[in-house]
Amino acid sequence: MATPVTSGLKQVKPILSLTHIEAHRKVITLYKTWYRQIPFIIYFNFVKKANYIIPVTKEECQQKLREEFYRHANVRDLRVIDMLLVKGQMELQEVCAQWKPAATLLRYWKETEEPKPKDFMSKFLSGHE
Amino acid sequence: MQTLYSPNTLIIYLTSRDFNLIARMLEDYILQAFLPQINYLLYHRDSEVDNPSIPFEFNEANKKRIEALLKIYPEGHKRGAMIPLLDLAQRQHGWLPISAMHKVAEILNVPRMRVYEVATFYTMFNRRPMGKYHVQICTCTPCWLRDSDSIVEAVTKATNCKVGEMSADKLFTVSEVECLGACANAPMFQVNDDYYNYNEDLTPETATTIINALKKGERPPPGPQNSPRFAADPASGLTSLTSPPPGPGFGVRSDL
Amino acid sequence: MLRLPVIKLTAGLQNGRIPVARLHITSSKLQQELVEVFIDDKPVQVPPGTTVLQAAAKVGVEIPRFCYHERLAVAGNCRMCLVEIEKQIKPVAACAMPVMKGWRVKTNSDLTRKAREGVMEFLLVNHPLDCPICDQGGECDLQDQSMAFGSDRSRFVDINYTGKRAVEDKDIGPLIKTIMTRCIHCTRCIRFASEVAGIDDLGTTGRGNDMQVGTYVEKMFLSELSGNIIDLCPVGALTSKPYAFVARPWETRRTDSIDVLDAVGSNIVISHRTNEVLRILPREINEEWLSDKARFSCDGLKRQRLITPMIKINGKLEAVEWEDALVATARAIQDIAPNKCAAIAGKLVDAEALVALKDLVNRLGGEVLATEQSFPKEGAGIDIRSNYVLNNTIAAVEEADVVLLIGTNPRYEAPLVNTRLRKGYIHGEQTIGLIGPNVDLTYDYEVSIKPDNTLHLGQSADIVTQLRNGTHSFSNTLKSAKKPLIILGVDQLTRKDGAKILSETQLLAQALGENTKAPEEWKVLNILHTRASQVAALDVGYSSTVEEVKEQQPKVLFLLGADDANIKREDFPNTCIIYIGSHGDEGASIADVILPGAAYTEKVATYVNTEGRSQQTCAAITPPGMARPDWKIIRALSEICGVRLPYDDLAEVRSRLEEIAPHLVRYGVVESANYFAQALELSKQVPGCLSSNPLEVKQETLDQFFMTDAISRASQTMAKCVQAVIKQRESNL
Amino acid sequence: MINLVLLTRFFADSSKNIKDSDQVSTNAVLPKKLTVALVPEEVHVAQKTRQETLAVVRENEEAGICSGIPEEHIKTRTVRIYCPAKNAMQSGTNNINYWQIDFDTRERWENPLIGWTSTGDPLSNLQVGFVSKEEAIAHCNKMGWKYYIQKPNVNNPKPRSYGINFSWNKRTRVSTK
Repeated sequence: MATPVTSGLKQVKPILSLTHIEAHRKVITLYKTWYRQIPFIIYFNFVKKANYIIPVTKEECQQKLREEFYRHANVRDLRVIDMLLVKGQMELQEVCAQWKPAATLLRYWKETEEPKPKDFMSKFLSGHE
Repeated sequence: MQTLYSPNTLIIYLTSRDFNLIARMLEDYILQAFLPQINYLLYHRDSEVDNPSIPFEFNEANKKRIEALLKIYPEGHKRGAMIPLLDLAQRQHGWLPISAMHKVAEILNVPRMRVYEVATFYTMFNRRPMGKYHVQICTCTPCWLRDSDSIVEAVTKATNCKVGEMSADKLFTVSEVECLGACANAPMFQVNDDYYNYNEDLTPETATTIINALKKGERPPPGPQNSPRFAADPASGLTSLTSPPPGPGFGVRSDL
Repeated sequence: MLRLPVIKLTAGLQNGRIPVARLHITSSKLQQELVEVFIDDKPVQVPPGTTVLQAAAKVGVEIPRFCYHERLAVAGNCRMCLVEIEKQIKPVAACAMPVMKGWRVKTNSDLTRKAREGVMEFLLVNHPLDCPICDQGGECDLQDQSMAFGSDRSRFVDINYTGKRAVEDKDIGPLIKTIMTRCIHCTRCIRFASEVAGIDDLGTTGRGNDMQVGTYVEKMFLSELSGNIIDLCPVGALTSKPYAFVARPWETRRTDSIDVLDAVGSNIVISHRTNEVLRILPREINEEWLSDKARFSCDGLKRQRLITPMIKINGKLEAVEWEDALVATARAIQDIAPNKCAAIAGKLVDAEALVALKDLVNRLGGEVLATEQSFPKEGAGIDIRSNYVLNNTIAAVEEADVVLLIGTNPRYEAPLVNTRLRKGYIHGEQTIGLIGPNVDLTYDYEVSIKPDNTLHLGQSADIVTQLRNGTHSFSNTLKSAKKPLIILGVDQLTRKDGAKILSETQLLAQALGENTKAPEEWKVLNILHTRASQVAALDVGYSSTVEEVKEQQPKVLFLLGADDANIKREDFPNTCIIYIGSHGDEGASIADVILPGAAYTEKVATYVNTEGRSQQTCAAITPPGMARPDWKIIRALSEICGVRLPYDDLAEVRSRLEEIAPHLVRYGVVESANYFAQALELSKQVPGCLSSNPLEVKQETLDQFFMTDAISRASQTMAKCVQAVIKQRESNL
Repeated sequence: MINLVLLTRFFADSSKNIKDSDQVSTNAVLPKKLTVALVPEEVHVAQKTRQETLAVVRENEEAGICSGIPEEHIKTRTVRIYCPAKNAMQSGTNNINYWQIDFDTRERWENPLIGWTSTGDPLSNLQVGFVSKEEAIAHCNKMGWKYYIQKPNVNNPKPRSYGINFSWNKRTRVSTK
């Protein structure tokens, strides 16, 4: 059942970045873009009339943004970083274009499903698995 | 009934009378098509006369025959004697009841199913009660062309027994069969499965006569009934081989 | 099911499956004798005598067939496998024709296609177009092949007078539904019945267009392997009665698993849908066969199930929540004196639960761990593994030339072992002797051992001694054997003189083993088990007997699925009986606390079969109601009792299994037993003598085969089978 | 191609466009119409060069985290790598000679609305086919799944002969078709 860990290197086709430095730069850029975009996401806007009216403050958003980026802080694989970048980009686009409903966006702060039990006894009593 | 030919299709205009006719024809046809299936079921159903609890035993004479028959077949291949044994059983009993098949299976030490297979495969094994005389009327093409239908009608009338059935007095079983190999003497029928060429060149009248003779327990002479010819000679006298055959050396050079 | 393969590999498949590539061992000597033929211009080297069809399979070319089956004799009657061979005028039947040197076979030429199309047209003329109401639909060879070779319209116009061929359906028992009009006369069922099942009840009656497959008389096809003809039938003529109109193959999920209703551990595929087991099919490892009990008792998984925990309140079992049940159990266990706790394990228990329960009982200070079957303790007893497994492996049974069966009826105790014996008997000219009751094994066994003079002689245990001394008429046959095999029924070990029987058998096996020139791996001594849990239980140390538990009078008794232990409530007047298991059967009826467990289709669990091969089941569905996998119940209970077992998930339980017996988690591998010599030495010290009681077997006739455990006892199908057998026995056919 | 479009977006994003957008529009992060044609020539060339260049990464990838599968299911599930068994009901073998992966069974139930099967398991229907075992293993490693390999059953049928039906003095002759 063990997953063997190999330490070899291989050459692959890049997705976005060729080196870690480059990837790092892109991550920072993406972070900054998100950071600057936050006010436009959560504040009402007179030009476009419709925007997310959600009960979170700017600070909370910034906090969440940090969390989401730091969640993958230990990712080292170049192409995985790139994929996450692409996903972050897509997410940003969805939020900015308001393709994403407000309720879905709010799931960043609160998951709708109940947390699953972790220890053996509560798993046993709650049901299967 | 009017028949018109169009370039591609045959168009038939039918009157109501034709409908009746065709319906009757079809009825006959369906009956004929299914008769063998109705009477020669390919599965066994217990009946009063045929069920596995009725014992069957070969008589002494046949037991000796069986012994002799089994000797013919090498060890490990005794099942080759199955057809002769079934035949013996049929001759002894008049037909082949299920207990006889079981007996044969027992003698040959084969599964019963293997005997059923053989007994159902061959149409000359009769797995239902048969009359004393089994009248097998050939209705194959040559006989049919020579009006075997009238023979069927005559025989069924004389025996008072439908095709595929046994008469009430248990004397006759009438059946239609495929070619019996006497086409030169068509139409013909065969009485009982000893193949002695009975009753060829039949007419409905002679057929009735034969049946009536059989009823009386007589055995009418086999062979052509209507014409003076011998066996399958041409009906209008010999056209060849009319003179005695020449002896040895005929037509051979004298110096040889 | 006709679908495009996910990944269609060309020839030379890499995954080790390769059906026919391993067919022939090509040693260098043989290599020279190989014949080269070309299948669709692909060269292939095969030994002489190989059929065209097998040679084609070797290069991955599949030739369509109906009557050919690789486990049955070649019949060559469906003609679907006709192929063109260059420079031959007519197409030849690939299944029956041996290859000749340099043949160029064309499996996709115009002639071949035309031949197949012709055959297909004839088949379809007499085949009803009832696929929408046919149970075979979706997994039908005829349906699939008609997609490839069938015409898009029929030339059958005979509908007006003879109509389509129609055949009466047969009643061949409660398991197989027949729609004989669909039959295409491939005779696979007939060949299976006569070659493998050994019951010559099926055959063809009639001739020509009227030919039909059936039993001729009104007789049921009652065999312990009858269900296999459903699999064999390439069309929908023979389908499963319990599964009739239940599901389509594309709706079901398939999970590979292991059968636990006997000790063979047959590999099965569970078809299931919406948390319900619909049917069970064999996988190819058991020669594609499966016993009827394994196949059809799956409806017992839905009946008589324990779905909530229960506690006896005022003498009556009441359904309660898990918390309450566990607390109540813990209260009973509380402050238990050392060695006042015992356990009895049942037939269908997995190794995980066995180990968990052993750990729990040990932590509670108990030592007595019993299985329902008792084993002798004298001599080596069950301390040495070679004394209780089928050492020589099941697949090798057919290689033996002389087999001695002692007190066993493999036909019902292990039907798939019996098919191997029958195979050896038919194809290998195996000689088989039986000490025990005169049962029908589907093949002839040695008459000299059968009760020729008195019944007593044929069943007496001291024939084993006679055979060793050479005083018995059969001993010469045994001694001259090149590969002798002794199979000892496990029931005989439970007798009072079980140890003596075992030691006598060991001595005989030893004598034969020395005599013969069989290879080193050949093991003469084999024990045939009947219970799926038994070998694992002995491996992990369940060595006590039910009698010992009765003597001990524990304060707390765990019944781990023990429904056949033959115990009564009166035996344990002051004991709290805790039943952990899946079915409400004997064990649950006497319990004070019932904790509902999972059946074998509902858990990932380890079982060790009679040859000592550990295999795992895969969960197809989840346990019903509040039932839980057994080891989890024990683990939860241990936590409430304050003796927490140190494993939380399956991987951790399995590492505990590995600690106790490493072979338990080496799945698919036979852990061969050793120390034969030591076992023999110890067995020589066994005191006592053989009893004069005749050797008995528990399952003598077919009706005793169907209902042997909690699952099959709950199955309605199995009950119908028993009725059918009794009815058949009354008939004189 | 997708990469290319993403790239162009990314380049556009990371350039000064963002600053402009701050002033004029809330939605200016992504220019509404952005096509390859708008990208300057040198960027285009750079992209091409990039695609031809190979990046160096570690052999064991960790693609699992960007697969979108909930983390719980990546960590707690076990994959079975196996060869699908031949359907016993049929004789064809053309669609079984590959390796497959699937996941352990989680609860499924019948949906009362229409009778279909429901499940809370996102991996319930995931079955992936592979040409070889090694590929399947590599995939599991890449996705970060625990796995075990179920050994395929080796099918080892004997050569068959039609003539044996008629062999002399064999027990096959006692009872057979």
